[in-house]
Amino acid sequence: MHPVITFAHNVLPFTKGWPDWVVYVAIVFVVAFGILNTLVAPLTGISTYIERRMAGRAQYRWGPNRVGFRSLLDALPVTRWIGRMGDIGPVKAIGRLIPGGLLQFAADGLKLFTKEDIIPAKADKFLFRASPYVVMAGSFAAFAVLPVSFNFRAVNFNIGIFYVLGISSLVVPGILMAGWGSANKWALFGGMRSASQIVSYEIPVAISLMTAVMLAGTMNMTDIVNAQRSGYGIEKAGALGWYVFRYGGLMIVPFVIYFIGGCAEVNRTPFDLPEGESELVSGYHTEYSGFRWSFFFMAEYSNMFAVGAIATTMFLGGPLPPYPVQLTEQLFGGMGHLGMVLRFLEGFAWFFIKSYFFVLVMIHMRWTLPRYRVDQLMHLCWKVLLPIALVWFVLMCGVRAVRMEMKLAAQPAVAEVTR
Amino acid sequence: MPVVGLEWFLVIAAFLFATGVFTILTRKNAVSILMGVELILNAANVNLVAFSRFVKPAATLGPQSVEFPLQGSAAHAVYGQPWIAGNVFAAFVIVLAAAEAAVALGLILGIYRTAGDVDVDEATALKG
Amino acid sequence: MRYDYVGVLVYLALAVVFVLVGMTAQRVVSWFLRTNRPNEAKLSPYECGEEPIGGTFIKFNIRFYVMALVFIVFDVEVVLLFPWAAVFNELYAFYRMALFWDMLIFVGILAFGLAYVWGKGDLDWIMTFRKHLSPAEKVARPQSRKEVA
Amino acid sequence: MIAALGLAVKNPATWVFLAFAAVTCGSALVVAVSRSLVYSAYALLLTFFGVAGLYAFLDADFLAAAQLLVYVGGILVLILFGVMLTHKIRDINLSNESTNPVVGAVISGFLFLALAYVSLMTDWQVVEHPASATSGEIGRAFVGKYLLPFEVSSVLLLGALIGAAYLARREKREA
Repeated sequence: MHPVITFAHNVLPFTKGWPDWVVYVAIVFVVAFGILNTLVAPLTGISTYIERRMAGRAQYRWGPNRVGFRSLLDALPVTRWIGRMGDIGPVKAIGRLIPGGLLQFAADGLKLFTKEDIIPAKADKFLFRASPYVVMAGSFAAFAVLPVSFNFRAVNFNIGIFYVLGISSLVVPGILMAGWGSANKWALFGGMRSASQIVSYEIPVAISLMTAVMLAGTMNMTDIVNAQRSGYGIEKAGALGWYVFRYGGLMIVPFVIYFIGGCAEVNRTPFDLPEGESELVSGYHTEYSGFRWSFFFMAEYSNMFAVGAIATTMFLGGPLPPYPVQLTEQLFGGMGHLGMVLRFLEGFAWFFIKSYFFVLVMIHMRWTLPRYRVDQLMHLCWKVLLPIALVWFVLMCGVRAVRMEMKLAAQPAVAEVTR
Repeated sequence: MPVVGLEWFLVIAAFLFATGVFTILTRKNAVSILMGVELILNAANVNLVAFSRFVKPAATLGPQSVEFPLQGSAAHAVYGQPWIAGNVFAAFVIVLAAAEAAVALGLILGIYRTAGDVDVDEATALKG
Repeated sequence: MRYDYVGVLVYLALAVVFVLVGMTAQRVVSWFLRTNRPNEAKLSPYECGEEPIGGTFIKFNIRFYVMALVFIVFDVEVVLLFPWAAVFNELYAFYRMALFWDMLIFVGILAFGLAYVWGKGDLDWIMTFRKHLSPAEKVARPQSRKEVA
Repeated sequence: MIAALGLAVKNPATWVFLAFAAVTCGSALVVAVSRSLVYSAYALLLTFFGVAGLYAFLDADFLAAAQLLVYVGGILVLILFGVMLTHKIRDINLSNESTNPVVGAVISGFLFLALAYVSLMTDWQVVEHPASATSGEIGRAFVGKYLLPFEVSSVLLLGALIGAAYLARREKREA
């Protein structure tokens, strides 16, 4: 019996009469729906708000600052009265605490929803319509194997990270579909650039992820997380067990390569050549408008989160906290169902904080760094990142082999038995 | 218990193969012909994996006694599960397909440059 | 195992249904809320208000293609190395350093390929082809990448 | 036979399988007969995806992902680039004419019938082994039994890389 089904039977007794596959599909559907509605759709909105506020800070202008809770409060008579009390310090401070513009994304969404849906006359209607499906499927399906909390994931795929690499390659034909279907010079050119950039950077990314896979000895993401519970021979290692800090910091290099490549794969500044506003209007989705366009936008932000989440899982211990996880395991272990819930929330909180940190870094990078030129981009990928990633992979294999030799020398009996 | 039997996969693979052959026979465009070749390779791969899943492995893989070695045993380490052979072959076919696609598209590019078209009927000269 | 595929299928289906529901809902809303007045200007290719000149399908830089050719070779290398990486820990006690040399030969051969295309200038985005030009042409062409920039 | 079919009809997985089979075969047919080159290429995307689904039904998890990674993310992109680069494109619908469709249909139809006949009429010695993760087994095969093909495939890839780069580079001398 699959553990998910056992879990469902225990927690929701009424499912016992259902066929197994119905229970499984229902549970996975609920989890996937939850992820779609917490990590993809609203997070896109919140991220756009944060991004625009940060852009405002970086460029000395306001971001969205009108639509939001503050305006809602302003509409109420009581708060209007408070507001009339004027510039009394504490009142002003409270006003500052409630950020304006927080609901801007909802307003934007509503606007996109009611906008005219334009399909250019010359466009290939079928490819034009089909593209958002492919792009959305490719970027959302990668969320299936992410371990969002301790031993909690929708799908415990044993080829986890390899599956992520495979399914996210659906995005590339999707982008070319949009570029071709639009029948627009810039869309087509942006699509070509985007596809070529994504596939190029996939190589250093995959090799640096492979380094972590080699150390963990498995591709299953949950097992990779569990391999980071201890390190340096310490059982309760906490943050020291994460792969970035293991092997005397040697793993920082693959991690940095992964993150640079990940930024390039989501096509954001400084790697936003496919949609460089000054040359191509906005890349492969130039011709898209209204709600259809928002799917590309959603895919971009969920891809950003996925890049952060994979970096977190493979190098930063995923849902593992920086303190020894065994402490809370003992603490919550004796608390029954409440303990289970708390433990889930603890893991999810750490996973989310670490992953979202990378999203914030990417946003910050976008408003700090200038854009690469296309030859510099390819130079960086093929002549800098790829050789370093390959050399580092070999180096880490060597380090690992030496470590294993030492371990085997310490216990020769085991080696004899295996032989 | 597998969902469906071996024959289903074989028939689907045969269909893929036939469409691939049809594409190669009837198309004039070199890129289309390459697509036909990819279909055929996929058909072969489906066959290999289906046999790997369903058909008893030949005893020639590894020592006679080792048909399904125990997980973690030395025989398992050296020979793996013998039924995996089909999967490994399919992996090598994927390698072959990638190499073939790269070289074929390089050739197509060459034909396009010299002839200005990728119609295989026109590409009769060996030297451009 | 087989349940995992079902889970993946649920994710793919949910993504498709999400887009489908969104587009359908938008269409429903359009009946009574949304404007829908296409005209010739709206339906023409968007080129910042300029009249589009020529067709859409310009000829592309051959570089895109060369990058894709190099990419696919390394893509396959990654596919072959992943299973190797996954069993390295497990089999080390059995094979010892032989396992490492296996990988090193494999990676080394492909690294040679990388060195070859690098040395031949296939990885340069801007090709000057100075080698194949007459001396007079060489003068006319930009000499370094910096000048191109 | 009939009882087995009855069981299969009741199993929802059979229907999913049939859907994948239909997608695979249908899109392969589109690849073969479509009048537009770009539609052929995108139908090939569906075919590759459907074949990955068939691998999933055959418990070949690693190959299913490798199929997506290499075929969809690599070869298909290469083919699409090839379509876009090697054409004097005037229209969005690239024509993709075919010749002798009757002869081709007869030959390939005959091939299909012969292969299907052989597949259905042979008494296959089917054996059950437990469905298990294949990636570890494939890794074991790569360093053990199939070490030589593993290493030789890198030589093949090297040859392909050098050859493709040479072919793509060559003409510029004249230009």
